[in-house]
Amino acid sequence: ACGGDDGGAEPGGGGGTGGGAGGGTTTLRVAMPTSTTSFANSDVAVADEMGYFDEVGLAVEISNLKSGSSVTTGVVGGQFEVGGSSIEPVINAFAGGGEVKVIASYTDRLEVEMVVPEDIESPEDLKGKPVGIQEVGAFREVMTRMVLEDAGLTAKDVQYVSVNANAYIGALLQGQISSAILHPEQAIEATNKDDTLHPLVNLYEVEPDYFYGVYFVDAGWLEENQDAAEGFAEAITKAHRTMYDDREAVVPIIAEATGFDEKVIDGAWETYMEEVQAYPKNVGLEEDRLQYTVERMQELGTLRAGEAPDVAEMVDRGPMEAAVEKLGEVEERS
Amino acid sequence: MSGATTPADRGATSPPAPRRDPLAQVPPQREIQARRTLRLRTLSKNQRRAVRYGSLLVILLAWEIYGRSVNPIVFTYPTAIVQAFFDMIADGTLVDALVDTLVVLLIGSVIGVVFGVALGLVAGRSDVARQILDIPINALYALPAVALIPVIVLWFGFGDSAKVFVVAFFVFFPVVINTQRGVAEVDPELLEVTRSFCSSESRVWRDLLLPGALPFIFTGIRLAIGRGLVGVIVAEFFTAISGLGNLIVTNANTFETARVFVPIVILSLIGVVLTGALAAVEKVLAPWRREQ
Amino acid sequence: MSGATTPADRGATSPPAPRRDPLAQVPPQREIQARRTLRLRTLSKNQRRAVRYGSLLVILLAWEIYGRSVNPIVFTYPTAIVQAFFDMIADGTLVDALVDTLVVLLIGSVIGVVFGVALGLVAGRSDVARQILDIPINALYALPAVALIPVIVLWFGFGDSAKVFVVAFFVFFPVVINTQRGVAEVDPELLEVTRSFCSSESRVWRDLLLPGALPFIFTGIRLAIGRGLVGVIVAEFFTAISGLGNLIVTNANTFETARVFVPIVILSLIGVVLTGALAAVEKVLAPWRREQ
Amino acid sequence: MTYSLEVEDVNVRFRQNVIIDGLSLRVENDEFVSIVGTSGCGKTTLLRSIGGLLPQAQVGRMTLHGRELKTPEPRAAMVFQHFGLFPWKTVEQNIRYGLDVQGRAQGMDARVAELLEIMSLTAARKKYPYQLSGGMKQRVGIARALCLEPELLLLDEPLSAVDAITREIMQREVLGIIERETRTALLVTHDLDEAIIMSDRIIVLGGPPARVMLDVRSPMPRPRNIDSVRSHPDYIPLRSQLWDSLQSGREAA
Amino acid sequence: MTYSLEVEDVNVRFRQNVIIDGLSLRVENDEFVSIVGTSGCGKTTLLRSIGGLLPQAQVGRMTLHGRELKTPEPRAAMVFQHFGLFPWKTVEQNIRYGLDVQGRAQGMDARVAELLEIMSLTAARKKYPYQLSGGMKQRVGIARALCLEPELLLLDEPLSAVDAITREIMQREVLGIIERETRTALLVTHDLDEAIIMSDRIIVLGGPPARVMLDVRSPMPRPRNIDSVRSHPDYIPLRSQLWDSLQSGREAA
Ligand SMILES: Nc1ncnc2c1ncn2[C@@H]1O[C@H](COP(=O)(O)OP(=O)(O)OP(=O)(O)O)[C@@H](O)[C@H]1O
Ligand SMILES: Nc1ncnc2c1ncn2[C@@H]1O[C@H](COP(=O)(O)OP(=O)(O)OP(=O)(O)O)[C@@H](O)[C@H]1O
Ligand SMILES: [Mg+2]
Ligand SMILES: [Mg+2]
Repeated sequence: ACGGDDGGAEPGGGGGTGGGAGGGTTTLRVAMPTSTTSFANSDVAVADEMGYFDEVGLAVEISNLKSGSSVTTGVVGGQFEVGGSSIEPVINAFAGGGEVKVIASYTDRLEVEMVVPEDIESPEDLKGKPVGIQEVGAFREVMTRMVLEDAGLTAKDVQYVSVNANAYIGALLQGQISSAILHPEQAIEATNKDDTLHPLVNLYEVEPDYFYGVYFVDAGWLEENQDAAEGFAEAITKAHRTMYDDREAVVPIIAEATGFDEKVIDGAWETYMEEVQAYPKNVGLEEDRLQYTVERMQELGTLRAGEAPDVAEMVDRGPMEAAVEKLGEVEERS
Repeated sequence: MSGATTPADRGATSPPAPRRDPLAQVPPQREIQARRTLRLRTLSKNQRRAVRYGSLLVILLAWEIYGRSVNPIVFTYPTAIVQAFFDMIADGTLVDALVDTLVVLLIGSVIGVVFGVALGLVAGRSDVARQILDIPINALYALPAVALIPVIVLWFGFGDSAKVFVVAFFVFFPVVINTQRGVAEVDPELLEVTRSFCSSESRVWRDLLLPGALPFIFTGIRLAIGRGLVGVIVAEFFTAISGLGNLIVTNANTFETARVFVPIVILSLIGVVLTGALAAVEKVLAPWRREQ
Repeated sequence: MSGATTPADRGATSPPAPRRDPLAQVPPQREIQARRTLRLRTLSKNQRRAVRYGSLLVILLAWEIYGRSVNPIVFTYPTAIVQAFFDMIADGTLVDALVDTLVVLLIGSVIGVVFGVALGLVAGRSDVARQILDIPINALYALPAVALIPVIVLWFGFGDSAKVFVVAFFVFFPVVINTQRGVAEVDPELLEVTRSFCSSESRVWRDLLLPGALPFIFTGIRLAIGRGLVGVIVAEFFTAISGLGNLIVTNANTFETARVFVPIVILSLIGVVLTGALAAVEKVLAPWRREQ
Repeated sequence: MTYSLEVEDVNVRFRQNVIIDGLSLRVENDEFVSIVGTSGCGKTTLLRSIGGLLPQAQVGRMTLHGRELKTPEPRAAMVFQHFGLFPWKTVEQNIRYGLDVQGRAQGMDARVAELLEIMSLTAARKKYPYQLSGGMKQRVGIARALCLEPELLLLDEPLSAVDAITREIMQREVLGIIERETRTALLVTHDLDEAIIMSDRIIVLGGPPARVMLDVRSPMPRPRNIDSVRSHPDYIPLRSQLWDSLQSGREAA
Repeated sequence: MTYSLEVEDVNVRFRQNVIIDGLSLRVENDEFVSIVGTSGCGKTTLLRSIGGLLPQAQVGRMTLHGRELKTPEPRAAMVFQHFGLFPWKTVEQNIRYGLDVQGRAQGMDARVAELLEIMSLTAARKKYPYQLSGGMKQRVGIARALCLEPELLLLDEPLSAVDAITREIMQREVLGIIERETRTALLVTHDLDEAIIMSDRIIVLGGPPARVMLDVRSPMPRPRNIDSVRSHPDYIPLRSQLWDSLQSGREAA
């Protein structure tokens, strides 16, 4: 049931208060994939803070979960209406029979960097070294593998070490691990704490077409709640645009949500919004990039064995298209 | 062998024995001091306290010295934690989180202990129940929490009821296993007494099994306290992140190690205090114990 | 009151009592069957087995039915697990992982149990040791693993020694706490006997404390088994990823739930088997227990 | 002839050890029977079998006042050789235990107080067993059984740990209570004088396996006391008869 | 006059209860002293104080053969009223316990075997306590103490649970061993005849708090046995003297 070409929500579009859900507010339970909000998924916080959800007649309840896998399980199990996650678990769940629909995206471009101590000067130096990841098959490990692969190495050439967020920098400093994948704000904070650390690889340069964060819902739910989905897409898109346009307004909101210092966030803003331009401004969800990501996962061995999911089937661009139509298209990212 | 006549010494009192008045005949000071008093390697109350808190102080001091020598991103030390503690009180994050966590902890622990004691008593007493419960209990107990979280979440969602369940689940096992053993170890001679007096099953429990198993049950609950405290953090990590667990990850994320340790130290303190309280409760519940 | 003469009935045997030969005088079949045999709600060995495995079967069946009704991403069911088990045997991943895990588990558990029993005995026996150890033990026991991992890693790196330490750390607490209590619960009358016979401290331990605390110690070890199994997975998650823990996370990330449950079920089975083995060991070690 | 207690063909074995091998016993109405016998010959085992406490015991048929006695019943009460006090109950609570579990505690305060007095335990009423001397524990056990006014009393060396005077007082009191209320009693004792004073019939057991070496009726009329008994002409011959069969029971083992 | 055991000014209180209040005791060389007294008057407490087992006890001065006795010493061995057997040791292991802990087990096999025989425990050698009758347990406790050839034996109702015959045999055997080896013994018993047969001196205690009601020397020469004692002209007066002071001790409590 693709193609949200409907006229349903269209007529009243002008007013801005689309109110997809008629008169009352609909509550959406939204699950986010990192135990603490990071810049990368702060768009929900921005939308909430700026009142964009109210405008479309939605109330959101945000739960931070441990990982994208938990979010996926939660959405499939019906505990959440909307989940945000890096794309891998969503694809895997879809391939494994989970009836999920991707309806929107957040940082759809990679913005992370690999941070290493002084003695590592190139990815080749990582050979035989302990490498910090979170879980095998999870986002950070996949990123690490991409870097290794670029340097002609495989996972077998290094030693994987599972590190908690709070141990990353400590372990780096103690020489217990020789690399960590960090978000820009984390990298800034880390180099603040210890200036011998330096970014080795910017993943957004290595893998410009790899797809990162998506919002997804249960297929059955979507069918019955088109309006809410469109409202959500609309609020999120507005938030993305605000994040580009109003640095002064969003930096404090994001700093508050992530717990980082405003200065750090301000620095990270440049990476996110200017260098990488991580958030989509319009519909996004480009099919070729999604297709590329699935293929890349296949190569990296992070895709569920023997599956080749149909990306078109997994994505429903309807809500986003409706939202962008309502808000008007803006100039695409460079 | 001595003859039949006794010399008039005050040792072997002759009949009828004159009652010696201990007050009239005070022994010399020197002698009183030399009195044989048994030394049973027992400490006086004050000595006990001195050892207890003295050693604690030494540990804290060692921690302070070592902690200061380590990079603050990796580890921290007591004074920094105290400092962070007051900061966190001031900014209000701590109290809210603590209340969240304690509510979950309390409800979950009570449920876990109640079920643990009840099932433990049943399994210790009834052969059928033991056969049924034995394998499932051992199997579930050996499961890592990560295995269960998806199922728990499926049944209870990601909210507080899931957290309560996780805590209860953690607390349940040491209690049920210890209680069961306690019942099995009850004095068989007393069990025979209850049978001989035609005691109803419920009275057997009240008169014998419960008080007899008390040392085991309380040890189980003591173990459960620590498990519950760990369990509540696990629950807060694996379901919707909240409470002290939230403070731990948030601060860890920004590398504020001292702030990470504030909730952790609080958990430890709760553990120490609850264990002490438990010992006091047991003392009240078991007035029949020989005081050493 | 009855007279002095006894009627010639076979009840009140008159002196000298002729020894009744039980073989010469077999009671009629009917009578033998009607003999009073006490029913103590005990099951025969076969009944016991039937209940044990019957109930297990019911549970498995319920799991199968329920599991099939749930989305396979969230949960799974026994036959799928068996299927996945054979797949994983075939592709070789399981055996390697199992060996990794078991080695760590074994070494860590032995270390944890040895330290736990030793310190438990000392703390149960010596007032000074108890005062010193009490707070640190309770405090450490209430710490969530997440708090300790950075420090452990600092000291032991990410290799196998860190894993062994984590397992030992998990195993240690139930053993030390139970052992301590076991020693404290030793019969004070017997303690007096050892003192009266001028027993050396080491003989007190051997003759009284160790065998007397045995039920508590074994319950502690039983609890430790489950903790060790959970601990090894925690260790494999949080340090260098390996063994069964690796299988769990890898497969969990691709939502191959049946494959996730293979190592989990194996852990459970190890728990069940080890607990059974422990009971057998205790039976051998304690031949003085009244067999019911 | 009516029997109060009939026990037929008791068999007990612990694993391969035969302790009682086809022993039968009939006690007439209102009879007080003492059992003496070598230490370890199976007296306690016999009492526990009758009390329905031994899963190992096989008893052909057992009736008390004509009604079958299958399991432990309130009709029979036992005084244990090992006292069997609950460490967590005070003296008074231990004594009331039987009344409590049988739901008969109501209105029994006077009786409990009376027994406390008889057993010289009133002052120790609120003490826990660990605070009692051996003899005090034993007296609590007696009071607990007497409290119940059972039809059959099974007493396993109930007075072994009390001094001579207390013993004599207890003997008199217990006998008085039994005569008034219980009527049928089986007493295991090691004190031949006690057996002679207390009982209408004395059974000497040898073994193990337990066997009846002697079964005699006391020729002395009730009420008996130590002086009247000792001066009775039959005292010396009876005592040496008992002694001799004890001796032969010991040798036969 | 030389004393074997001198105990001066024993004081024991359990919390607010005074159990022994300034009691002194001297035992001459090679003397066998029996203590009788009302149940609960403090006999066990006195023995435990002398044995150095009561943290509550305060003893002014205590010497054994002139050397001070401060804590439990191998020179003194105790037979406990509650038997005090280790449930996880067999009969033989329990008997050897004292030897083992004092490192004197070597070459004592013959003595252990002999004591097993004397105590009629040879057949039960490999049994655990739960498989023993009350009397058997008690005999294990006696053998354990006798094994050690101590200079002082403290016996707390050691024969209360054995039958008359066994008791007599034990009395003879124990007395024989004590005369040959130990020479000094304190026996708590409830059996006046046993006190008269076994001892050179008998102390009657009343209480609590424990006080000496009577302290008499036995007019009968060793060796004594039940028959020679009973037919001795002083038997009846001695016995009634003991009885009377027991009585007054009871009333004084
Ligand atoms: N659970 C048991 N297992 C094996 N043997 C046992 C068990 N209980 C008792 N016996 C044996 O049964 C025999 C009789 O024991 P019982 O306690 O009936 O003796 P008793 O006549 O009461 O002796 P006492 O006068 O010393 O109390 C003893 O030889 C004892 O060893
Ligand atoms: N731990 C204790 N706490 C309080 N009171 C105690 C304690 N132990 C003994 N008593 C009291 O001390 C008194 C003497 O006890 P003890 O055991 O010495 O008596 P006994 O003379 O040996 O009596 P028996 O002949 O009955 O064995 C008793 O009244 C008893 O209640
Ligand atoms: Mg007996
Ligand atoms: Mg005593």
